[in-house]
Amino acid sequence: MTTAAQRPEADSKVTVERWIRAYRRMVSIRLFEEQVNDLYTRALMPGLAHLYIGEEAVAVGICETLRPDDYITSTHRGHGHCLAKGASPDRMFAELLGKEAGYCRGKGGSMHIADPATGNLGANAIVAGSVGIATGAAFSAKQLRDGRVAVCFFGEGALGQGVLYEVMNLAQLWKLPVIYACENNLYNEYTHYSETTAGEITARGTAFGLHTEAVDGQDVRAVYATATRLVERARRGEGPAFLLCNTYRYHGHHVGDINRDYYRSKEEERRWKDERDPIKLLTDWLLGQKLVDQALLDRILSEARSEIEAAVKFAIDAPYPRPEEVQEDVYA
Amino acid sequence: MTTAAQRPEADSKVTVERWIRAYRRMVSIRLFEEQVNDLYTRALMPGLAHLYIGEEAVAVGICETLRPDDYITSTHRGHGHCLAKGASPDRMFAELLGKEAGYCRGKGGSMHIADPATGNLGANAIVAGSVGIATGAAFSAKQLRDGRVAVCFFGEGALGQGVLYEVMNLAQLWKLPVIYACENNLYNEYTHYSETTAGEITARGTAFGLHTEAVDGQDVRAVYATATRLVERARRGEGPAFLLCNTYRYHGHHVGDINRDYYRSKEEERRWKDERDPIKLLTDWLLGQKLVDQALLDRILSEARSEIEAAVKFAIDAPYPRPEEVQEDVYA
Amino acid sequence: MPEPRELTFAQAIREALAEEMRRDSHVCILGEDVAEAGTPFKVLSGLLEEFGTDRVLDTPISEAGFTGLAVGAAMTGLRPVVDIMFGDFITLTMDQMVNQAAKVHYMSGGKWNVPMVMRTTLGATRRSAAQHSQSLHAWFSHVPGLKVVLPSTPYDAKGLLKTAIRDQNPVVFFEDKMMYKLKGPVPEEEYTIPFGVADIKRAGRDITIVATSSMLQVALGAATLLQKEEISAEVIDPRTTWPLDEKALIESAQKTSRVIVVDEGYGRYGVTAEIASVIAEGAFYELDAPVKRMGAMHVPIPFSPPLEDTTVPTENSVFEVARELCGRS
Amino acid sequence: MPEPRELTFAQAIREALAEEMRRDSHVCILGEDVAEAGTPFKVLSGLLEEFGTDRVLDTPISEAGFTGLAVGAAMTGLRPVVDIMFGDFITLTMDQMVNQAAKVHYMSGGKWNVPMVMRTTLGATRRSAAQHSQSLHAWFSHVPGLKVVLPSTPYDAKGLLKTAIRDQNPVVFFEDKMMYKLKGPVPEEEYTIPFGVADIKRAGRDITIVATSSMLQVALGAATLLQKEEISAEVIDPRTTWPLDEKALIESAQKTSRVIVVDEGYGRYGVTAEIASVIAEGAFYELDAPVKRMGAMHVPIPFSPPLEDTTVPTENSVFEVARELCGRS
Ligand SMILES: Cc1ncc(C[n+]2csc(CCOP(=O)(O)OP(=O)(O)O)c2C)c(N)n1
Ligand SMILES: Cc1ncc(C[n+]2csc(CCOP(=O)(O)OP(=O)(O)O)c2C)c(N)n1
Ligand SMILES: [Mg+2]
Ligand SMILES: [Mg+2]
Repeated sequence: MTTAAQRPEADSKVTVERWIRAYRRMVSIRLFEEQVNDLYTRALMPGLAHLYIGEEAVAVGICETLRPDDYITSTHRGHGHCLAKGASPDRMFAELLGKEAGYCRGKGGSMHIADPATGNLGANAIVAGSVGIATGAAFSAKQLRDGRVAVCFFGEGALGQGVLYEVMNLAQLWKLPVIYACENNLYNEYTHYSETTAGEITARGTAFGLHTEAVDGQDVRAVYATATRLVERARRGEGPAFLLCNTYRYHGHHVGDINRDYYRSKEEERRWKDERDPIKLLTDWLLGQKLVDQALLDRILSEARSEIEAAVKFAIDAPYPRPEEVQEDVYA
Repeated sequence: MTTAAQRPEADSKVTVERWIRAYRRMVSIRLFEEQVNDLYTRALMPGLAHLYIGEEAVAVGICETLRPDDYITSTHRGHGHCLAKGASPDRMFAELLGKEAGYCRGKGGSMHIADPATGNLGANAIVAGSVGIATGAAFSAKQLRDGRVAVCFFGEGALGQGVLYEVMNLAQLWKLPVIYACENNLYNEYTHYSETTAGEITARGTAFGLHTEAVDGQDVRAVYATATRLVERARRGEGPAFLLCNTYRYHGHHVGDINRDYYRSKEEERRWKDERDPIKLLTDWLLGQKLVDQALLDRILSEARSEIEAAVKFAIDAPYPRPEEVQEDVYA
Repeated sequence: MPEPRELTFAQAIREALAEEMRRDSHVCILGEDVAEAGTPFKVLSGLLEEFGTDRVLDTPISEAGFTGLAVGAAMTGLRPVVDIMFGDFITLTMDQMVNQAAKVHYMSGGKWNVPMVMRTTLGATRRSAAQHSQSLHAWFSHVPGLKVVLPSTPYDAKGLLKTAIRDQNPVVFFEDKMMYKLKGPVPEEEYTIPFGVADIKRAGRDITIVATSSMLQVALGAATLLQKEEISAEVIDPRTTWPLDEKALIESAQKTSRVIVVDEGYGRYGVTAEIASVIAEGAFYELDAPVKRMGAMHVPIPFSPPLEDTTVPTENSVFEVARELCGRS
Repeated sequence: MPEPRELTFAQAIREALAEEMRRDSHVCILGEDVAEAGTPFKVLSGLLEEFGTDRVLDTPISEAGFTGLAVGAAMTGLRPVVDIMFGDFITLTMDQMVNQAAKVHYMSGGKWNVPMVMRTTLGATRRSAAQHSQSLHAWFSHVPGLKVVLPSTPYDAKGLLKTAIRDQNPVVFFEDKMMYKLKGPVPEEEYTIPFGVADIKRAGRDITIVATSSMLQVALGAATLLQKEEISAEVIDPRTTWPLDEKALIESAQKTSRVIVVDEGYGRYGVTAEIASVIAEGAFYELDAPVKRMGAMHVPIPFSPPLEDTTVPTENSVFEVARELCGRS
């Protein structure tokens, strides 16, 4: 696996500002998700939501290297991807509450946030449901020669869906600028991935000729460094890549998944939180390298907190769509 | 690639009778297919058919190592598989002509020959359509502990269908006794497989943890030797395997595909026929090793020819199903 | 006499599976998170403990793959019951179900059988948005070789599921995910319910409301409202869309002369169209008014509650249509 | 004046594609053997030569994959036309078409569009057996967000395909594979045909025959036979099942008071059910007889010619049903 340590040259290229920005992004995502959990427990949010807490370094590390007009597709666990690509928390919360001000005017909800302004082709509630869409966006980028790259985020559970292999084959045959970012957080819902996944995950990419790498998904600098190489490669027309990001979700499969003992131990959860937390790892590095002082990080944290709190308030106060809107947007 | 030469021990195990039987089978398949082509050109056969000529060593080499109660699934190019597993030519021809005496009482036709008596779960007109069925048969064999093995024949074009990867993953996770036999005859219809297949074909099997081998599909002894090892392995409960058989179809994609210059050269066809013909290769070896004399082979050939001719006559004279039968067999 | 035993819809499903798995060792369950988790809806809780990992198998997220595997397993001696978590995901299994399972028996001239069951869900209003709220049973009802079951009560669920598991053909069994907690009487004694037999859930004289699955409770509620206006509504549930009990539906229509068909699938080209056509033809000379159809609004199901709630028929909307049909205003 | 130009159905399709590809560089074609081979039906011959491999792309045998790719390409600036060789294979694309293409615009609150076309085939009697003979257009007609086109003549095929390519939504375009060689007048001049507008193919007074796609010629043939018996049949083709021109269908039914709906899809839970229901409701007070529905027999299509030929409506079977409906015997 690639770790930042192994590639100082990557670090040398990146500026302190980048890591401060990454810190801010990861903190915002975490605070956002904590609020989502809170909205659920306070019965203010309809339905369920899948929290990204613990996996922040993957979305942030990858999106940090993308252009605003690059494309991403996301999953049922998509809040982190959307925020990392530039979505604003207030309209995200509004969508989660089914409000008119939401990114999808309330029609999509937590699993369908989409936003052309930030190149977000949409979160998707079908496992592997967006792999075709991401590959198609890369196809457009190649046909239109606009230099864009598409990143397809998906969980390791999506490795069970055959369509993933169909599109990886197409992407490699046609040298499409698409990165398949596999977030292995160890579980498909309530089942450990080892019970559902034969062979080596990285071999799933190489089997179709894709340039394939694995990275520590808790180390935002490592993710960024690796993603940067793969994205630049794709932009140069050298073809798609498969990037395995090893990570972990701290919470349940969704906000309602409270008692998890039957499928994983508290001890396992504790270890990841204590030893592999992406925000903590970046903080320690930033302070250890004396690149920032605690005061700055505290200020960023409190700024983020007030932004998120304001966003929640905005969403709660926002109006629902007019009933007539139910018939709108079926056809363009 | 495995070739018989490399594994004398395999040859030592097999008897001359086996190779004579293999010769007879390959010759019967070829004569059968030549008759199919003839029935088409004489407008005696409804619809189209996909000829197996040139690929005989694959079906024969593999089925030679199977038990009568082992399972196979076949494809649109399935006549060779059905015959190799023990189907009788007369009822096959009857099916191709839509007659009541056919294996499917005329309801299936060329692409749907099925026969429980020989463990034939059915040919299939959907590319990769039978990969789930073959894997399920292996699942039953494991659950029922009856020691059976299932062989799933498919063309390299089926590598484009995601469901193949879904079931290979399941087969490896559950250690199912199934062999995925990929017949690479270089073309998906009218498109060369290199235009539709990224990466190495064998990597498609190893990526899912399957024991994977490649073999010269024109060398029936090599196919038999390799298949035997994989089948015994599966029968012992050691799991599935992926077997790539490199071969070539002499005729068009189907009987109506006459002018092929736009997708492959006459020179290419000639090379395979002259230098890599499976029947010729076995003949030369049998005679070269002085295991049989020409007279024996001639007798087998003429016996086979009269059997096939009688079978065609049987089918032509056989009656069509009664119109009322159209409503039968929809539900069991 | 003692109170009849009550079970929830989910318990009835589980009991049917457990009884059939005890009766026949060839019955096994395949699906995502069906084992330890007992499905996200907890419908299968306890089956793993009783029957073990050989007969209750967690699969990868490969709907096409494990459905196809089940087809082959059914052909070779097993009776697999596959679990497709949300009905929206049947989109991934259409080739296995329609080109394979439904046709194997016919294409083989009657030689091979496919005794498998696919259990899946339907129904909206769970705030799950467009990809987790569809009711797509019309598709399978359109396909010769398949049978389609739509239970509307715990009693029917248990009896019909046992019949499905014993059937020699592929059967698709749709469960309303909002109904799992609904309670109803389910006798201790063994029973099965034949396919193709509609059930009159409430007898009436003035109007027939044909209702399936999730819409049965809605229809019964509407019938109660109608009662207050002296309109006597008959509520009839076909229980299986294929085979379809045309005779019972037509007879009810002939008796009442007014009909509404309510089903949670999309209104257009859906189940209501077939049932309405059968009745309009069969009771042509007795009908006093056109057969009315009510289904899901022709839009992808929206997430926002105030929008989603307008997309499916309700007690009140059925009541209003019925009143009008009976000439009240 | 000069003879109007005649083209085959296949030539009309090819001309529509060529004209739109010249007009808009964003239109491209994706499918199996569409390039050098020009499809097994040779419908696309010549397009590769004119537009090159960047715009006419051979794909692997990955219906779900390249359909999904087309959805994403359509969202990001292209207008892909995907070719699904046989309509039976749409089973593999249902998730991409129904859960993705059909819902993207709605789920995104109107932000993303999916201007793509799926061209595929329908129709039996080609001796291709159960997996290459289905007419499954009812499934897509059931799904909000999709439009479904069923051309029945070369003229309609060209005009409707051009409209499909210019549409901002996913459109599924079904071609009768037995009709490719059918000739008909197609003007040289540019024209398009709007969706949702039925076409009266033959005016009549006594009975309305609603016919789609492959069944139009059958209906016209039956109308000719009926003429001999002094029965004047009106033949009307909705041309698109969604949007559906209910008004025109109902008006024709109100005029003739007798209706047969003929479509090659399976008769049960198919297109005929929706159309018959719309007419039975809309022309309830004018109909003198129940609306009759004729579709494919409810069996997987058999291979054997004498069996296969009994599974689809014919001139004679439509003629007989019409005669009876008109009280002749
Ligand atoms: C096709 C499909 N099958 C099943 C589901 C139900 N489901 C939702 S999330 C999930 C597990 C996904 O696991 P993974 O891909 O690893 O993502 P994670 O939740 O771990 O982020 C499942 C089975 C679905 N949404 N779509
Ligand atoms: C799902 C599906 N897509 C397309 C087709 C049409 N088709 C029939 S055979 C064939 C090519 C198959 O190539 P391969 O698998 O290599 O088998 P071969 O014909 O070479 O034996 C295609 C595309 C089909 N039958 N099924
Ligand atoms: Mg996971
Ligand atoms: Mg091939």
